[in-house]
Amino acid sequence: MKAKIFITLKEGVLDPQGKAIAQSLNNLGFTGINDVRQGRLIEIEIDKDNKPSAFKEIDQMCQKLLANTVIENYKIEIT
Amino acid sequence: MKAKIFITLKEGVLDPQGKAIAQSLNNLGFTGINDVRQGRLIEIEIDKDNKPSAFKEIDQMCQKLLANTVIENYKIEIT
Amino acid sequence: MTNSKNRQKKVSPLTAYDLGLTISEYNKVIKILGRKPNFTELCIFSAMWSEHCSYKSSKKWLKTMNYQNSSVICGPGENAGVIDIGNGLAAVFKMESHNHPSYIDPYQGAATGVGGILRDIFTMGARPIANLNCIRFGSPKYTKTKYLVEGVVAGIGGYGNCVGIPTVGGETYFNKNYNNNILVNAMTVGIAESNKIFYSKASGVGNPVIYVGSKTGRDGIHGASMASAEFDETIDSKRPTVQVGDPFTEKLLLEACLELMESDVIISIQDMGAAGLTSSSFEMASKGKLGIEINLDMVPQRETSMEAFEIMLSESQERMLIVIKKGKEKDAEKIFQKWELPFSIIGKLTNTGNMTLYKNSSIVAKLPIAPLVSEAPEYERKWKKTSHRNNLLNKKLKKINIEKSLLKILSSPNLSSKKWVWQQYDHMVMTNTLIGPGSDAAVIRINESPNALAITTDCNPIYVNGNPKLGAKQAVAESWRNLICVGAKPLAITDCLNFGNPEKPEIMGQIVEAIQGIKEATEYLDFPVISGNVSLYNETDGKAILPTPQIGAVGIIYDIDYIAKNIWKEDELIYILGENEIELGCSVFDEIIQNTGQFQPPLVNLEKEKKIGNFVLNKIKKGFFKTCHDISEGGALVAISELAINSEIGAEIEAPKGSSSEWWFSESQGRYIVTIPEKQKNTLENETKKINIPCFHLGKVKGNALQIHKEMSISLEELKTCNEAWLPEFMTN
Amino acid sequence: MKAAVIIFPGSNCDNDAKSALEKLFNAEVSMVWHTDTSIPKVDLVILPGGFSYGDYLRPGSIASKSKIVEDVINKGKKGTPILGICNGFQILTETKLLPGVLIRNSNLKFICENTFLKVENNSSIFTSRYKYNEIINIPIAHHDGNYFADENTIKKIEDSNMIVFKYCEKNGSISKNSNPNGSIKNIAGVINKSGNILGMMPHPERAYDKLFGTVDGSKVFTSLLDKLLR
Ligand SMILES: Nc1ncnc2c1ncn2[C@@H]1O[C@H](COP(=O)(O)OP(=O)(O)O)[C@@H](O)[C@H]1O
Ligand SMILES: [Mg+2]
Repeated sequence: MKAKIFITLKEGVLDPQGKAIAQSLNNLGFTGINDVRQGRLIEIEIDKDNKPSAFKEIDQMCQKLLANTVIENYKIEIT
Repeated sequence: MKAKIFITLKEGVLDPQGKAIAQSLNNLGFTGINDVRQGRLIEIEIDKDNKPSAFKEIDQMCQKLLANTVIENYKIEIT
Repeated sequence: MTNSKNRQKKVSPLTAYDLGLTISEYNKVIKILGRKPNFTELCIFSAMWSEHCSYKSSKKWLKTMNYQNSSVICGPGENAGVIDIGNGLAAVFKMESHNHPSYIDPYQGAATGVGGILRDIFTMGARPIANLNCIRFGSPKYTKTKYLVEGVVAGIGGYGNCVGIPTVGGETYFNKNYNNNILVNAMTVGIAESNKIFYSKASGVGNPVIYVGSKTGRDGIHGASMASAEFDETIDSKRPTVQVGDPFTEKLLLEACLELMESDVIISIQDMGAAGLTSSSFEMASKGKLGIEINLDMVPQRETSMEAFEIMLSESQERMLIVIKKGKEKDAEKIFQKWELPFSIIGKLTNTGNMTLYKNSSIVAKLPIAPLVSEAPEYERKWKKTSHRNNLLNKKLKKINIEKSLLKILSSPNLSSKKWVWQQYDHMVMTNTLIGPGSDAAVIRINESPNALAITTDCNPIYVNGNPKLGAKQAVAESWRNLICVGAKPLAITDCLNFGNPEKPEIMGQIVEAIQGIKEATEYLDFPVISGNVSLYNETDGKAILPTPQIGAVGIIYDIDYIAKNIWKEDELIYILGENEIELGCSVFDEIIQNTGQFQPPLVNLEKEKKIGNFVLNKIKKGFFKTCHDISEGGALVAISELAINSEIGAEIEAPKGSSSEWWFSESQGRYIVTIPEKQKNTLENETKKINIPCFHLGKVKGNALQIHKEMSISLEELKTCNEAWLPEFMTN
Repeated sequence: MKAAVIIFPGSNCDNDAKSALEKLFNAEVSMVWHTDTSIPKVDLVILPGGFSYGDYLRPGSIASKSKIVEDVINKGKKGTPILGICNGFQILTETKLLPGVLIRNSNLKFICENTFLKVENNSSIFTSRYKYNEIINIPIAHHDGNYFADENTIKKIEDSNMIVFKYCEKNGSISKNSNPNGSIKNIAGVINKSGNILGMMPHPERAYDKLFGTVDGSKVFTSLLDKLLR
């Protein structure tokens, strides 16, 4: 089973990376950019029989390791 | 307009972060993990009238800055 | 006072309580204002009167450590202390805690701790030249410890490495009493021209107040009150107050501020640290006995619809408040534009004596500055002397094997090598690091001249716990000794006093006695405290950390050709200078091998300390000693092992006749290990005899093993592996 | 000798590079700001170490798009000697002046330590003073120094003798153990095909004076001087 985890910074949390990327895009001549946020994307291939149990397991992984829940949100997508 | 860009490593490219995550997950007692890959997720808010032109613009951004096409693939999603 | 656009929360005594003010403090607020405060005003009071900003529990005692000498240019009270180092230069330094934030988010907490102390230094006009960090964690067996170590170390490195200031020393320590309350104390040392120091005192009515640096977000709101509150189970709900550091912006801010300081533009400058805009603007105005007017709409904001109290309390990082000369706005703007930093004129100095805040063109707060500062609460908390227990007599001592004991001690969490930590820190950038981490003191060359600063941090909380006064005195003496070891003349110290809840008399007693110990040692050694920080309420569920008065010390070397290192040469003779008593109370040996629970730490004799120290220093300056290492935790045999490992050469040694095996592990104070070529034997022995300094010939540098005749032989290989393996193994398993 | 050191926001080894050049041979060093559009005529351009733009996005990526780098590319293609150290190396790969990329160290940690290197190519203008296969000691300090390129590229750079330095043991053997960051084939430094652009992760500018414990980096600079004097 394949899972994708999208990890993004919580609203209001400073994103120095996003800021620098936006600035650089501006300098390169791209216009109309209001906001850039950088997150992470983790793809996991896991042996599990069914979606619900995979989902539960991956949620555990996010809580324990993958996301820094102090400042990050995450979303799981299983295919 | 909001765009999401998913940047992932090309196949065959070494992914130290993914490897380390897999190892840590294993150490934490999660089983059945076959593969972990870490990518980036960039969210851009941009002033554009229509999807095609936004798409074209963002594709340019990826080519020029956001992705290193030597090792990375990217996918654009506009909402 | 409020219009429709600025609707504020209702205020009641309960609101005040929730913000961390006691009911009597709230009544004092009403008395000062002659009316009920609005919510914004109450928030400002609560931040200014928090333990963190007002030092309300410790002030009375801190004042007693007021010893200064003629080299001190600026003592406690500014962003950092300043001491003259000759040649028109000054060293600027301070240590600060970031304990609670680092427990909540170890990476960001530690990183922003480094950022904060760096700003304290360059605010004074100094270019930072070195970072140090003292980090204390819970037991290695505690589930969270590994994760905390990983994050804290990465955060310290991540920030310092990026800004490009070498991290050259510190301490890493484990003890179960820090399980849920780790300590992250960061120190920065900078160099400035002694007649170009910048202070926070504002002057000149009408001068503009400018804001530069990152935009303001809702980061760390109520952080100052959080740093002053105990932790409990609800900690998770406090999470969103964590700030994210942006070392890249810090680097730009550093360069921009130093560039601006070269022209004649700045009147006063203050970084926005704890309690952000509130404390920085109050500080500047109150020191200058002036009023200040701020238009909050002009504050660069990262988030939408921020309320007045949020803007005032935000602890967004990488921001500075500057009062400049009227008419120089353009000069400042030019430099900040070059460094691509947000910049805004947010207000001006007034003669009203008030802080007046505007938002949406109306006044949202109006507070008298002088009474808010002068009538800040100051408590005379009850305190109780620590009772001295001695359990030794009840225990039967085990017979020990020296070799096994040594290996066990060398591979124990606290005495094992901390290379795993400092390898993650760029300790070489700026190419001035002559001695980096892994020695007694770091040595950093000054501006490529023959001068260098020596820097060390020390504190043994087990000693302080056993006897706070003696333990604190010992910490000062050890830092003094560590500076001597590299050939530096000790100049001054900073301290970071980490303790539990001061409302408990036993804890307050630790604070009082520790301050007494620091006072006694600094006065006797002519070693003034020029800056410091207090971190209280380090408790979780009512259990306090070990009392930890962390000392950071700086010394000066005038000729870098004459420094001593922890490296010896084949065939040299090894000596111990200093009194060799057997003192095992609070020792590592006792903790790890005997476990008698003796509570009395080793004695500190400042008179002898000074005499031996000065002798050693003179000899290093003359090139007589090139190898020097003090004997500290673990005792003589551990110190010898460290020299052998560092030098990759072994030794043949023997204890004084008739001494017991324990002798090797005694932690008697005021001792140095030195080595000399054979031909200097008589000189050393005669000279020390003449001035009555105990000088014991321990053995000879030799071979590939550390050997004690008939008792022990350990190969260098084994010694090194045993010392270096523990931390990397702990972190990877 | 005249040299230029480019400063990006976040560079932090710019002064170290300048000092090394001045101390070693009194070089006349111009510091060039990233918004400048051209580099003065010099014998050497250095892209220094540090964290340009905080290493945000990918190390070196944002810097590689700055105004001044256009001229670096220009001059590089015309044959001006260019040395990229650490972050400078990352910038050079991002501009594609050098092949491959530098990714996160395999242990995911920043590493600062002295490393042993083997000189694999001593015929370049930066390495002519070294002996072939000489073992030298130069420090590294980076988070992203893990050199990666696909098989074809690796074969190409091997065939064209473009690998200049490899991490090795004290005795010269090239092993996994002596590879601090996971680089393919222990690669520590790469030069372009025409031989005027060198990128290396180790810091030669931290290894030119006995005070720092090693002087092994100085030959990177003195080799170049030899060539200029010839
Ligand atoms: N967190 C740290 N950061 C940098 N250096 C450290 C750290 N922890 C320990 N060290 C270094 O390891 C060495 C040994 O530390 P320590 O045993 O406390 O020394 P000492 O007994 O001489 O005070 C010192 O050089 C110190 O600077
Ligand atoms: Mg020491």
